[in-house]
Amino acid sequence: MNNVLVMPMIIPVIAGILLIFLRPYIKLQRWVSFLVMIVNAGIAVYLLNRIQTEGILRLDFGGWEPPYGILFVADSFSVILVLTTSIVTAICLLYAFSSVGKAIENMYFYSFVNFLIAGVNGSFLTGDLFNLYVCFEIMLLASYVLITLGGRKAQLSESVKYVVINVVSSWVFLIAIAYLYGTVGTLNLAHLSERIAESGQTPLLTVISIVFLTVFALKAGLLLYFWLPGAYSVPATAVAALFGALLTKVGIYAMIRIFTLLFYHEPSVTHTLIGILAGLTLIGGSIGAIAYKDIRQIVAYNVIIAVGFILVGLAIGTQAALEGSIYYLIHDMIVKALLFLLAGTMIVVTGETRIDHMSGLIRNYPSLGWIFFIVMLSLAGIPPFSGFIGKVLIGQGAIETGSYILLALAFISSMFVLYSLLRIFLNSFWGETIISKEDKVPMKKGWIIPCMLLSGGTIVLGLGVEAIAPYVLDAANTLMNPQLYIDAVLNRN
Amino acid sequence: MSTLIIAIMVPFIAAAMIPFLYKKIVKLHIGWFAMLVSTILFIYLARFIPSIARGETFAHTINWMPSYGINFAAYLDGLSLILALLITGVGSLVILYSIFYLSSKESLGHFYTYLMLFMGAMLGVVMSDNMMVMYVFWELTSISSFLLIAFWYQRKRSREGAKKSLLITVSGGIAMLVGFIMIYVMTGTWSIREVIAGAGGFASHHLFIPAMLLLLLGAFTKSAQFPFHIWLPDAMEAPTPVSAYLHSATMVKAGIYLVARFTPVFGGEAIWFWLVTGVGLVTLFWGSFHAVRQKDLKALLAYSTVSQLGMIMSMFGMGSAALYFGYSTESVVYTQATFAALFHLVNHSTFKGALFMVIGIVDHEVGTRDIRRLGGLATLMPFTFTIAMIGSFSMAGLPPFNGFLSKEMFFTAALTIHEAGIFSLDAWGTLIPIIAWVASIFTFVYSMIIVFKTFLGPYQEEKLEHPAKEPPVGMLIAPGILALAVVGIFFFPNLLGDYLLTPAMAGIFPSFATEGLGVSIYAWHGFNREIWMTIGVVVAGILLYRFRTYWMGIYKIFDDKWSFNSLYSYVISFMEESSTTFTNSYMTGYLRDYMVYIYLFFIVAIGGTIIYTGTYAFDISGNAPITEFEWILTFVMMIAGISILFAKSRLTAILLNSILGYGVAAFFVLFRAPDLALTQTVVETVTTVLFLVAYYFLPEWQKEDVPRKSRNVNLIISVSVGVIFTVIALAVQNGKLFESISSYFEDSYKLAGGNNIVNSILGDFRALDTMLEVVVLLIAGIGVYTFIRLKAKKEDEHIENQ
Amino acid sequence: MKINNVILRTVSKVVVFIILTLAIYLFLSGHHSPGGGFIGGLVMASALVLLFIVYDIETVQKAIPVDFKKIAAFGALLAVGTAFGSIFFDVPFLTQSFAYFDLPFFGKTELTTVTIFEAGVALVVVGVVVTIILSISEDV
Amino acid sequence: METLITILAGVLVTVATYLILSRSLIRVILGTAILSHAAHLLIMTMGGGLKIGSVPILGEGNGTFVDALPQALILTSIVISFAVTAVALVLAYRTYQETGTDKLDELRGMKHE
Amino acid sequence: MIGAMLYTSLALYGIAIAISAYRIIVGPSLPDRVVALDMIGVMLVSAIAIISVLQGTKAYLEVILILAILAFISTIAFSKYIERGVIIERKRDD
Amino acid sequence: MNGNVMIEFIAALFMLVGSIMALISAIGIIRFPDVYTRSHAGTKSSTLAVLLTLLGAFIHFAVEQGFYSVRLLLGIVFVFLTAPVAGHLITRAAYSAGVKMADSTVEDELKDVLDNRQDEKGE
Repeated sequence: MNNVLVMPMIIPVIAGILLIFLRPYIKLQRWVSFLVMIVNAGIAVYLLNRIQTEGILRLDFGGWEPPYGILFVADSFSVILVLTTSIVTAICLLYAFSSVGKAIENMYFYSFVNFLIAGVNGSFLTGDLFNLYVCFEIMLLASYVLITLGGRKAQLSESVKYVVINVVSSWVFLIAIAYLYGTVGTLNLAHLSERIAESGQTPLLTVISIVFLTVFALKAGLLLYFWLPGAYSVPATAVAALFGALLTKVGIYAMIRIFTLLFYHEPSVTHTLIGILAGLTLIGGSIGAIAYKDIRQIVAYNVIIAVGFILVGLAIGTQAALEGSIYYLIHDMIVKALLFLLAGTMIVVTGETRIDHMSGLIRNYPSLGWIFFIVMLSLAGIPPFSGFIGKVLIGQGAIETGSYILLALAFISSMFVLYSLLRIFLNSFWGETIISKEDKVPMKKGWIIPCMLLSGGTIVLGLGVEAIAPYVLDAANTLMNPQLYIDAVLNRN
Repeated sequence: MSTLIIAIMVPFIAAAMIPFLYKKIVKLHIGWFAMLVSTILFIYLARFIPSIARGETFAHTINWMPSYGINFAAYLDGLSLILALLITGVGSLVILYSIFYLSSKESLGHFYTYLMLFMGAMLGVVMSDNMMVMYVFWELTSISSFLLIAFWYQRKRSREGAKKSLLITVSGGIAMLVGFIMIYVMTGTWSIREVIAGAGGFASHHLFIPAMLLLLLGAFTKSAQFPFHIWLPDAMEAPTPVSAYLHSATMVKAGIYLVARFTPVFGGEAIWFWLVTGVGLVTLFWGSFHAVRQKDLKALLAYSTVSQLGMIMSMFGMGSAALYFGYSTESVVYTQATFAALFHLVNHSTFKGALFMVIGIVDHEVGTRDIRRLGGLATLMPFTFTIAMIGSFSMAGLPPFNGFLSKEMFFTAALTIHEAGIFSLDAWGTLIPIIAWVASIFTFVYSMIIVFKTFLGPYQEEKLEHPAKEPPVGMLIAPGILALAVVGIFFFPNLLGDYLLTPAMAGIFPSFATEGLGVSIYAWHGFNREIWMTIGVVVAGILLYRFRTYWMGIYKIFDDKWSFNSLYSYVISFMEESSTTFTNSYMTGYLRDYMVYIYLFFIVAIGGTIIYTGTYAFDISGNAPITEFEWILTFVMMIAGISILFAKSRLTAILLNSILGYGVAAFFVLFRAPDLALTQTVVETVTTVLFLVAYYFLPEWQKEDVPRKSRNVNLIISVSVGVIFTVIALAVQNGKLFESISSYFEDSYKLAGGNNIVNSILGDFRALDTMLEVVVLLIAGIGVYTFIRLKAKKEDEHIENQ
Repeated sequence: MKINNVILRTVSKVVVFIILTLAIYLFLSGHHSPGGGFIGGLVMASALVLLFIVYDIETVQKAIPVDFKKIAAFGALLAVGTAFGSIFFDVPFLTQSFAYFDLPFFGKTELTTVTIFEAGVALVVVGVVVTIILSISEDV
Repeated sequence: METLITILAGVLVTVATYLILSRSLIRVILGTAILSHAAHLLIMTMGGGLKIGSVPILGEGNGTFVDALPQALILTSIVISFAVTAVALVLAYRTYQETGTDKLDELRGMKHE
Repeated sequence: MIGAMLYTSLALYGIAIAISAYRIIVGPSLPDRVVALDMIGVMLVSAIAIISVLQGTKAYLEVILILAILAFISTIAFSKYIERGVIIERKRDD
Repeated sequence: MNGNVMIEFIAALFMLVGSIMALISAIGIIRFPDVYTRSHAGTKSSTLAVLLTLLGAFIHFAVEQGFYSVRLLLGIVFVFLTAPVAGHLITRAAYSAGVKMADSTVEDELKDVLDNRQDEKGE
């Protein structure tokens, strides 16, 4: 029985509910949540290895055969993401322990984080389109709450935009599902794929695919990223790190899944459009990243650049490019979380948000500075950190298919990433030290250890590519051959 | 030889150990440890000389990412060995020098860590066979150079210089990476050896030229070729040992190494020839020309380095022409340029290293490097003066110093090549010796400036920070050794040539028989054209030097405003400013604007696809009939909906919304959905109550006083969205392709024990949705509670109020 | 201003009773005719809302002294727990089972785990709706 | 009938979009509520033919039932949109309480140079 | 015959609903609108009763009852809103 | 015409009459001058309309399917019980919110009572 498949989603749900009862016991709440993430990571590792031997796993809820019931499908791609999610969340939680504060922790903070993760993991694992919508909603509602938690003015005014835009995008998602159901009469992803393939993706289906594209573009921040810089600037650091690491990635995941499994018959329309959007996103993100001196803005625009970069891989759509996208996805989840944590820590220790108001931090906080340096290089795709291999593979795909504009944009954008972060490093960490020993806010262990763990992650991931290569290879292979997925789900082997 | 990889790793290990050692060992200067490492490596590498000279090569591989063919492959041949020896040899000397140069108050731990990091990276670059691994080390050199330039990071100029060098070299590195990937796509291997082995097999590939250009971009930025040279003078903010080591002897040679390494692949192509030779020559001229005007000795040396690098580069370019002809006895003549290039590569490291150290000594002892304040130091610092003279005269190309030999060979190459008759050389080839000659004159001039302005002339003690005196002996050892090498090579050039340069030639021209490649170097080869050129250089140089006050005005034409430097600063500041303006112009923070963009995207993307694919056919023949009641209900809902827009009070709006809700419920009844009708009515009521409860606290609904223009925009957008929504829906109703799966659920009683199909779906077939929807509700409930209960304290607000 | 509410209160007592009965009926009949946990919960919640409107928060809470957040959480736990239970029987997650029993008085009766699941749903709905409305109303 | 309902839904979408584009927060939230009505009507028309077949309760009517799956989807969606509307409403309320305005152009958030 | 009668009365209810909707839109006062909404609710109850007769199903009887209840609740809520501004009080002030 | 059809016809008649009543009260809603008079039309006559219709439906189900619906009866009772209360509350709310009466109104009895009470409080 594959019941273990549901665990990454159901354990956080149960934990989230139980924590509501455990409201007064904050210490307990912390460790329960942390434990949940660790257990999830363990389950993900177990699943990942099972997939390599047994092929794609599935769990039919209630025993209802697909396409009638809902099911969870675990292929390498989704489980890799689940694994990364769990690890990143666990580390962000560690940071949260010593940063969010009792007042917020007391307001069911850990429950919401658990629910958020349940939504994220559910979205990765589900094999049913409507269920994907529901999982998205869980994630979004939890994020609505988390972003507002604290109730500061800026939080409220930014989250209003975040909520409204997401409500509209969820609505578009809903009507897209309705259109698709109306056309092909099913909701199961594999079954949908089969039926779409059978019809040869009629023009109408192409139109519907663009509706889906709109939805996921909104969620992933592909060109339609207007909500993102504001929304990611306001919440507590740990929450911002989670958002930066996870939320857009779910949109990206969904987009990759939908456009490799369902709508892959008309790449001249859909994938071209994705390519154009990705290119524009890279441009917009790059320009935004160097536009501001507010560290939170710089960091947020970096998220946008990464979205564009990953989806360049999808637009190109070769095996190499998809592998590259997957590597970069993993890399970006880890490093973006770290980047947000660092930015948040810098703001807390200096009480400033603008880089030109900070100076010489490396004297006061050397480890923070060097970790930032590593992140900077890692994000710019400089080896041997983790961004490197993804970049190479996407570049390889782009060259193979002759997508030179995307190639140029993708690689030039990493210069902008480097420059934007270099500005922070030069302005804030180097230069005259202005904080004296006495005024210095002491660096808490709870802040620096999570950062160290994550920076260790990027180094290990960069050097140990070979360790995850077979999984990524399998993931990309499944994405390239939708039939594998269909066969596994619909019992046709 | 697995020790090769260990050799590359040793500096890294040392780099990791230094911070600890620095903390533990207080007494001993940490530099000695670094020097030990570097010397051991030098000796280790030197042991390879005999076998390499016999034509052997060494390789060793450790798997890194075998799935992608990216492995840690070390490869040592003649070419690598020259550079590796330079790296470790000059490295040892520089470290020795730095031990006396840097005061122990500096953060030496950092310094030597970076230095070791650099040494390892540089060894990695020259000894990697795998292009990706080479790229890894390549970027590492940029990074360690960045760290070293900004060693005094409190200084703004250091930071700016570091930033400039990092941006330029990393951009080049990324270009090179793309070039590498292109080569991989063409050949299917990351191994440089395999690429060289297959050279020629893919010359007609459409990626061949782009790959070459990108590769050259990487090489040119790293080797500070025109117009990317601008970072090098600014890099002189680094401590002088660093300048001596990275920015003249080793790192900047990485680009040259790259060109040499890939000559077998791309050499023989006209573009390659012209780019490498042309850029090299322009750099040679531009660098020497600008070196003359410098007032700061270090800047002078920086420009001189730029110029010398250009010279080496151009020689590699000329040499590559030999590959056009393939191997024959005639074509071997052209390979001499390459030989000269390798020779000068070594020579340059010796004399330039010595010069940098000397300048460092001057700076260290008298506290300034400004030639306007210096003068007459020769008597006070005789040893220093001697070394400086040896270096300068070698640079100027005078005997009996090694620079003379390579300069002569340079002239020979320049003269030979323009007679080759290929690549339209007959049209432009004459320029090559002319530029070479003119640039040599300037080289002569600035070499003289170093010697005469610094060490001769009047001694102005009042302008110096400290009175001049000889430095500690330790500081003189390293430059002294280099000066000895300068002289030694002049007298025994063939020792170097036979053991190092000739094997390196084999690496560059693998298709040529090794025997023909070696060149015997002679100091004297009669009164040929080259020697007359040299004499011309000396004469013209002396004249120019004597009368420089008359022609220095020429530099006014090259105003600072129009330099590449100001272009760089302009681009940077323009980018920052315009990006702020641009981003602010659309990221207004106003929800309506964002929604307008989103809807516009919706309209353009989806509407465009609809028109493009022509999906707007529909017919209404299959529709169910409509009764009067339904007409009326629809009509009422439409009117109610539209009236919301004109509602004068919020209560009216809520009421109208309720009509919509109840109307939808009525439709659910008409469409035979009792469960939905039930739920919809209750939910609608609860929502209404919620609206009432919340709206009590909200301000009264005010008339929208937005400008007519934006109102029209809103109207157009909303109508378009509505139309697109409807058009797709109608198309879908018309274009049903498959039967729905839902007939399966009609067995719900048998399957799930429920008569109510909808409820069975919710409670059983799709129970997960229901379960999760419950979670959604729970989140909403608890969330609302926290929204209301958790209010920010006033002191929490401070961060965003700034 | 004091407002005489006798008429409203008198009627509400009857009405709330009717509503609650209906709610329970809807909840139980959901499997075979329209209704179910969700709607049952909503109707029950609306009965409570009616009480809150007619009376006031303090009065009602004195009569029903529960924390509605916990009710909601408990409901969710019940729903998820039912689903989770299937894991222990080594059947796919969320497997519902049903059986028929002959009980005295009721005749042939169907017992199904769906009912527990639906009860959880109903509790969540009640808890959440009341929590939301109370949260806003209390915050003046 | 399907066409009529679709057009009705289209009108609702237009109205809702117009509201969402307006300046005041409470209109925007009302707009999102109306959007969900439109979506539900749309899903309804996406099943098999409307009004063909009987109520999807076994034992009612004679054999043919209307498409039950869209109904289940709508039910889920109703609940979710209720939850979202509640959250949005309370958010609007809190925003007004904290900032003293419901004008979105006054809620631009942080200013950057 | 019977069918015609039922359709007619359904149409009449429709007209009545339309008229009430008109009243909601034009107002003029708030209570007017609430009265009209209450009436729409009640009319819908009747209309649904007729529809269920027409469709020959008992499935809507719950709907009828619920609609009646809710129309009542919302009317009370509205009237309290009009009268006091707030519909749920923390503590009654009498 | 046998008994059943007859009764069904009567049921339909009930419903038709109910709908006519509804139309009449709708006309009242639109024609009456102020909220107080409109609420008469809105609550009282429409209650009658509903009662008639529900009764018709009840009879219909009773005759055609032999199904005596408790829920319908309950509905009838419920509407009978609540509609007047609702009307009462709204008019009262309207009055206390100060909605103007129509010009043709002859007397406002409540005004005096309330004024008196105000006076008592004031003392």
